[in-house]
Amino acid sequence: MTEKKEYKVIGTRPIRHDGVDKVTGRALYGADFQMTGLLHGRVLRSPHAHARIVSIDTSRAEAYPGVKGVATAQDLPDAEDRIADLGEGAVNLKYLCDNILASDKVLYQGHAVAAVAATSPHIAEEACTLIDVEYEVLPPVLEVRQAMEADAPLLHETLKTTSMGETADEPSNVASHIQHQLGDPEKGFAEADIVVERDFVTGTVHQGYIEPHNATAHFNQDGQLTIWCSTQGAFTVREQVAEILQYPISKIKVVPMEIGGGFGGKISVYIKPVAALLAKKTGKPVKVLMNRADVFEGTGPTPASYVRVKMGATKEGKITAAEAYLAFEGGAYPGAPVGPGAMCIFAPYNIENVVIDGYDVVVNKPKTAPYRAPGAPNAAFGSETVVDELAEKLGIDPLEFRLLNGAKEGDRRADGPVHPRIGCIETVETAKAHPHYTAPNGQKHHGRGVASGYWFNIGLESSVTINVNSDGTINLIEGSTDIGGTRSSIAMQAAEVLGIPAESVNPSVVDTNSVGYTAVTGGSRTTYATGYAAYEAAQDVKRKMIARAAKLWEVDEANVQFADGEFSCINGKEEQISFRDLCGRLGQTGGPVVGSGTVNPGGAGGAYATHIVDVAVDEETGKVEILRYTAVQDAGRAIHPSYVEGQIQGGAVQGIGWALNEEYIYNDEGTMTNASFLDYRMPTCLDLPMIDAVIVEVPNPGHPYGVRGVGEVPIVPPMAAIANAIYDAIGIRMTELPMSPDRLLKAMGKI
Amino acid sequence: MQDFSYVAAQTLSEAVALLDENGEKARILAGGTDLIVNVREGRRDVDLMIDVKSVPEVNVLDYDANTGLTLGAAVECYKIYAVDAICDAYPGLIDATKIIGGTAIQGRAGVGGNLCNASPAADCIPPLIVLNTTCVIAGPNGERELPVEQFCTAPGQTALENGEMLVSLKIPAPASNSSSFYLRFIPRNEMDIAVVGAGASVTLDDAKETIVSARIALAAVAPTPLFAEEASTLLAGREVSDAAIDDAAQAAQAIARPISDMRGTAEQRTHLVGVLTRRALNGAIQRIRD
Amino acid sequence: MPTVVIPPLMRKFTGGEANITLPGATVREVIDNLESRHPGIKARLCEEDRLKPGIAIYINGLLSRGSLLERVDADAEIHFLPAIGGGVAEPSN
Amino acid sequence: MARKSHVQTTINGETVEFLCESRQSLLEVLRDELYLTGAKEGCNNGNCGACSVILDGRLVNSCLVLGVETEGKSVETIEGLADPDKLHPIQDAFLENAALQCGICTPGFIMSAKALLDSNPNPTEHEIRYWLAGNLCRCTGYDKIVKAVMDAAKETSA
Repeated sequence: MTEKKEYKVIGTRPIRHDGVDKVTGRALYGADFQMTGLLHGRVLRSPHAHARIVSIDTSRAEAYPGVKGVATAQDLPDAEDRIADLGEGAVNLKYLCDNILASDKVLYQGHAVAAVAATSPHIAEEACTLIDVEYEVLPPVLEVRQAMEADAPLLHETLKTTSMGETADEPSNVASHIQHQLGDPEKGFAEADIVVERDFVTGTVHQGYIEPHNATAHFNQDGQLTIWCSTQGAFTVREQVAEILQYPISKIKVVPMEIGGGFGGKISVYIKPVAALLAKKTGKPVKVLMNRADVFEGTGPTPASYVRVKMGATKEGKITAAEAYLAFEGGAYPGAPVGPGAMCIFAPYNIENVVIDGYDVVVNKPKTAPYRAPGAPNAAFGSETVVDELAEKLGIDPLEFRLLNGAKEGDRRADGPVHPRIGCIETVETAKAHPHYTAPNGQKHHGRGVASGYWFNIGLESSVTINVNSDGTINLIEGSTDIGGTRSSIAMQAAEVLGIPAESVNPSVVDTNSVGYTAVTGGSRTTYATGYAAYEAAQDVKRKMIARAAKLWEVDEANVQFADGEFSCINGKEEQISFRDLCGRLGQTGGPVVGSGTVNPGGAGGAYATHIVDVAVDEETGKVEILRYTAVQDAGRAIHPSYVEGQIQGGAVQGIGWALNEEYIYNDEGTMTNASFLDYRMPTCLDLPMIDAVIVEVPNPGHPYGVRGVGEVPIVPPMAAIANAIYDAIGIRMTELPMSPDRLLKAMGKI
Repeated sequence: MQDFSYVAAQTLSEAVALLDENGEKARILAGGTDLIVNVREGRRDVDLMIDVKSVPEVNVLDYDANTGLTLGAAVECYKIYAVDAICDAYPGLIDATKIIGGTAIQGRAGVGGNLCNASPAADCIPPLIVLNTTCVIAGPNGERELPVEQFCTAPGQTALENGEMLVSLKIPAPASNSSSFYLRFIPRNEMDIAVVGAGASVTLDDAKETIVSARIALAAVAPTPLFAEEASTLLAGREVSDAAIDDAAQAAQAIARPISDMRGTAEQRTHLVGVLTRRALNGAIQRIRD
Repeated sequence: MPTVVIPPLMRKFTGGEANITLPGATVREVIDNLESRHPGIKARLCEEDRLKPGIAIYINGLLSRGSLLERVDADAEIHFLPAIGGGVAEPSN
Repeated sequence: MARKSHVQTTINGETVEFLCESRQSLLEVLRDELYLTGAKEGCNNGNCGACSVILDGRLVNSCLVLGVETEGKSVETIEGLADPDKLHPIQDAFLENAALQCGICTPGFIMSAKALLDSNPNPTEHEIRYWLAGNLCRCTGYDKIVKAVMDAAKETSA
């Protein structure tokens, strides 16, 4: 293992830089934005899951007192059926536009159809009821296997299956098919002494961020469009709005306000282009807010899925082959995260013979959006349950079984690439030695389960600028919206380079006109990549400061060294000056110092987690209680351990919700019947024990401080860990999510 | 949200007169935790809200060990469970007041409002039924009384006539060797609507071995909360035993006519009626014996 | 010479062969050489002068952002994989 | 157009007058009329607690109170909690325990925790979890929030 380096700032737990604003109510989130002359927008949504729009008549709404403008898809520029390159990704522009305001068809209940701007939110809401939309209702397709059937109603007449660049001839609800193959699965299964194969079904679940989507837009008379909003990425908002409105990015400024949670769900735009359209039509700033039902019905959840997993192993406990079939619902448009699911499914294991097939399928539900390790939890629920069953049938401790087969540096992942240095084995070893795992577990109807998970993490572009102040502090300018304390984890990396306290850094998250391109806060990339950019910017400052010291002392730059916040002369002169004192002499040595760093790193370094859970099952009601929970995770290097723990705890708890109660419930017409926080049952604090977060540090060679992304992987293991614990408690394998009380009662034969 | 007018009535007669004058679209506003949401989400059409929180009669909270409890219709949950004597006398009602919404809801919501909202799943109604509660109703023609089990007539509908409002609830003093219990099944531990709710009150003989009388009521298994009459009466004179309690549970299951919805399936609810009836009866008996 | 790992769904072009070693200093050169050896495969990987949407390149295990322009080492291992949809690396897909 | 009523109330100790429509909730009045945006709208039906304020000494969801109902009453919001030069101990405890991530639920949790500690200065972990069950947090898994409230209780009852 890499020698553990000593750091001054990294690994400490300073108070977060935006903390006081956030505990005093002063921090301004998107919906808090106020402006003179503000109008309020509201979106009318489809009551039908699948229908053709015959006509839309907005005249009664337009005539309603207080209404200043009404918009429909007619107001959007004509969208071609073409692939738009949105910075980092490709997307079909017509799909993108149709999801903002439906043009010819509505494809899910909640699909936006029209929007109103009025002098108050209540008037806008009332006016929406005055918009007359005539629909020709079509049969909905609500489940992935149903949608894949040859005679299923088609959502898109032009959608044809693509598989690695090849497009099928006939239209289908299957948008794409992917496949990974390693070795010879047939031979691998023949070598197995035992084979386990099971089907799994998971429900549609939502990120459940507490802050609904919001956007305020204003067009200046010179055509400058400004959007104030809650987003995971101001630059991606700029790109998407530019494409949808066919408007130059140079005329769009996106101001990211504080964001009240996203978990992947605040990357796609929904109401931001609508606010812009209404602002254009009315000539006034327009604020559009979603309510909670809008969020559930009109924004992207993560998909329901059907997963089949088959694995074989020898008596000695060696996994010889694995096979997976993943069919994910993309929602109304293609885009299910089946790719990541296929990448992650067997990644905790070194298996020579693997075949994985994945399908992205459209159904009449909201277009899916990323949600924390998108796709990986659906997949891991299946694979980690099968692994548990293999271990059980072989009479091997489930963590020991994972150690026997665990993935290590140099092993080949099922999708091809070879693992760099990873911490899979370390998380399993740590879990195995944890007092939770060795504690007694024998009470009736109590059970213990474990599961592991993998998420690859991403890099992408980040930019940071550092302005040096004369008092030895620095202002750090970044473009990553701060969802969970990243101002601090980024600032701490710059502070470490410059040998200054974390408190001497003033981080600011700024708009798209004020910092270099920065990709979204997502993919567990922010502390990794924007932290990396901060590291580079600080190195730039350091180099420039060395030059200033050299100038001050009239020596060559090569003769100045910097350590522990002090510049010193190493050759000849006995000179020394602190970073702080040198900052006070910038004026006389050449003027201000500004450092910059831009990165697009490829070595994000995957993250592994292994979770242990104890449950109690009420055999009469089918209710599962979480008694104890331990989550072990490789963080590479924990910059601010408290916020790393927070990510682990939060991810585990979202997983607990997904495992036990969260799901979109639809009636036969395709209407969601539980679009509220009352009936979409996310865990409250009364449903949970403390979550013991255990950080393992296997430094990532792809980052100067060894950072790995930590945000996503903790949601991967919980569902299978809980299913395995339920099995331990009552002897029944649960294969459908959520494992809600009624499903347990059914599985136990009580109803 | 639709527009409406708001009046803070100061007297009972003023409130009744306003109700009478304004017809069906006038609603009494007490805690508002159901009414405001129902209007906001378009489930009730209201053009006048009559705030009665300043009306003295609906704020009465008066317990006497001999005569029982008079509970004003607007008294918030938190005020009820703050009184030890009421907690001791009517633990089944307290069970319900402590699980309605969260603490913030309990700061506004009251038992009377929970009753007037007439949800089939209302947590307070089964305990009110098993505690033999009488509703005191004021209207243009004066006051009348009604047994609580007759108050709800359909989901969201009550026996209140035009111009009438609930003033208070009268609960008799508990008999000796008696107690009550309410529980519901929810998938989480708080903040849910009952999938099924069951309340029971039990009076035992002095030896605490034989059931003198019992009352059982159910929530969320029919269009209104139900008094399980047969399940209740069959227990009278029976010795406390698993068999007796099972008989009552089965009789309770027999009257359940649940639907399937996003909160639970019909079969799950019927099953839970049995489980919860047993637990409610055992809970009440345990409280007597403790 | 760099080694290209052919995705299973494209192995019909290579007669089932999974790993192909061939010259090239950039991804573009490697693909062109692959095309001359196994005609038809380039059309599955590229359209006009860029990678098809939905296809990503990994070089030595790392996601390559430079696409066709990316330089490859003599002993590089190149994978063509499905691009990660679902919004992970694609902000709006 | 809907008519507006004149309301006089006390907010964070100061007498405040405002005009509002009957249908405007206290939350809307605080945010849109008085620009006190610390209370947040998460669900607008009493299920998330992000709008929690204290009304006449009692914790309420401000989305379930009409603005017109606050005539003559006293409202405490997150903006009134800290002294000019010093945070309230609950606020300090949230910062020291890293009990917030995105921070949108934080004002509601802090007001809810204040109402708890005002009525029960030494709550058990279970009492804290029971009291805070009406406040949803999606980021933290509640662990550090519960610990922060336990720490604040120690601080305020010491």
